[in-house]
Amino acid sequence: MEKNIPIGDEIKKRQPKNIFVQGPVSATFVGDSIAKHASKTGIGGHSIFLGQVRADVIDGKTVAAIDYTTYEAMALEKMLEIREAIFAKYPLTCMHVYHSLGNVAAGQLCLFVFTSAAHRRQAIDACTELVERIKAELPVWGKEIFEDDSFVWKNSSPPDHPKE
Amino acid sequence: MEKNIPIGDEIKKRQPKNIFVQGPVSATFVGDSIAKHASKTGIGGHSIFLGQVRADVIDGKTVAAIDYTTYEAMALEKMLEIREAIFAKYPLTCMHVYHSLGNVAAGQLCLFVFTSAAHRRQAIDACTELVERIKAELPVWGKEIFEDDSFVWKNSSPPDHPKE
Amino acid sequence: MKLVEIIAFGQVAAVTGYRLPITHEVNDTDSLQLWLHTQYPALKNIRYALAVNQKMISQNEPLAQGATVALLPPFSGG
Amino acid sequence: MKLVEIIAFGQVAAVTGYRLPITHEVNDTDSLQLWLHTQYPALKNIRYALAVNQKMISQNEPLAQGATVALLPPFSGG
Repeated sequence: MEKNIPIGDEIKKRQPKNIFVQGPVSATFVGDSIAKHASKTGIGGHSIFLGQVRADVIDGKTVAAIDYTTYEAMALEKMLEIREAIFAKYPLTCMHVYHSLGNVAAGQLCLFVFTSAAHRRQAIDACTELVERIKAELPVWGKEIFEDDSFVWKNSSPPDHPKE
Repeated sequence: MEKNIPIGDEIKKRQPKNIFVQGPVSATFVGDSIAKHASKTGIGGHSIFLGQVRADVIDGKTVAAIDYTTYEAMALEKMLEIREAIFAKYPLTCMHVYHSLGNVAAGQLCLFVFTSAAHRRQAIDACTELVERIKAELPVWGKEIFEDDSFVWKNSSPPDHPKE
Repeated sequence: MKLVEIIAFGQVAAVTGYRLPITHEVNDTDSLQLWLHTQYPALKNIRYALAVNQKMISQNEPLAQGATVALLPPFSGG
Repeated sequence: MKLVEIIAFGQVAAVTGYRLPITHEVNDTDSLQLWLHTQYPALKNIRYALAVNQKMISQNEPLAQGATVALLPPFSGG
């Protein structure tokens, strides 16, 4: 994962940052990301959300993986907008977001959202709001692949009613 | 940290489990804990809260570490009560809690709360409530040690008004 | 009439036989949708929204020369 | 009169000079607190709560033989 270092740190330049990684997010990468914050001694709390691919059973068939695609230019522009709004609303020290593209097997991680602040409520509230906005507003699509290679498109909130 | 494997897994025996670890919680341990959930393919979301020791400046002196003590028998009994209440309220797959005792330097982790569920809201809400109850109800005390070895007792919510 | 580019994602890309992106001359998004539904009748049966130059739209919008119109099925990331 | 054990933690342990745990013969928690405040006057100036056999109490409680009374300053874990 070392080559995929997308959205970074507390720098807030008005420029989209890549949040996408090919394949799953590894647990080791999450651990390494946490470790990097030991030098930021103004932080009192970290809040982390991890999305994991479920082996759902649909019409008797078990999901083996999800294949993710995105409209990348729009997603990164939207992510920048969300990022700026969250930084404006909460006094965060850091915010990191990583989303998988391509194949992610059941049991693997597909989303990693990580906020840090001086106090726990700020980190927790910011993380919760980030996760909701990412799910509702980022143009990303998951195709649930079954063990027999058939698939269904995963559906969640309609894009014509993004939550604000 | 391998020797300190306290509260474990989704087993819900009516018996207090140790949540305390000597010294800081390592980021590697957090990563390893996450990795262990890859085989639980009913999980769709993990929520994690990490408490980190802040290098607060108090009357011109900088906190170098916090020394944690507990009333262990009461803390573990209370933790069991909280654990059972959270499992009863939210459909969780897993819940893990680790709290440091002894010396934890600024920038190191002193609390690790980890919930997993099929859907994100369950994991997030359970984790948030767990953190609040742990902070308010566990008899644990932090002594903030300054760089010159002087100290102050860290104060938070009064124990005579625990939140329920 | 403005020349615009049309792109599609997810289930919409599948429904259109992955033949997009294409270009078409048109004045607004309503006219574009009518034309798309004659070209790809299966589009009428699935739920999708439009983004013009990466911004979601919720009603008919005039189109500028060179605009990019994206057909977006319900998001399902994370 | 019941023989109870008294233990203290955190700042309260420090204020009592770390001389607790001790035992004392007493009937209820109010009487116990009065006695403690004569023994350790500094206790009057700090905020603490009582737990009897690991349960927090919020008013005067009778004490049973062998009970453990803990003096708990405000919690500050996490």
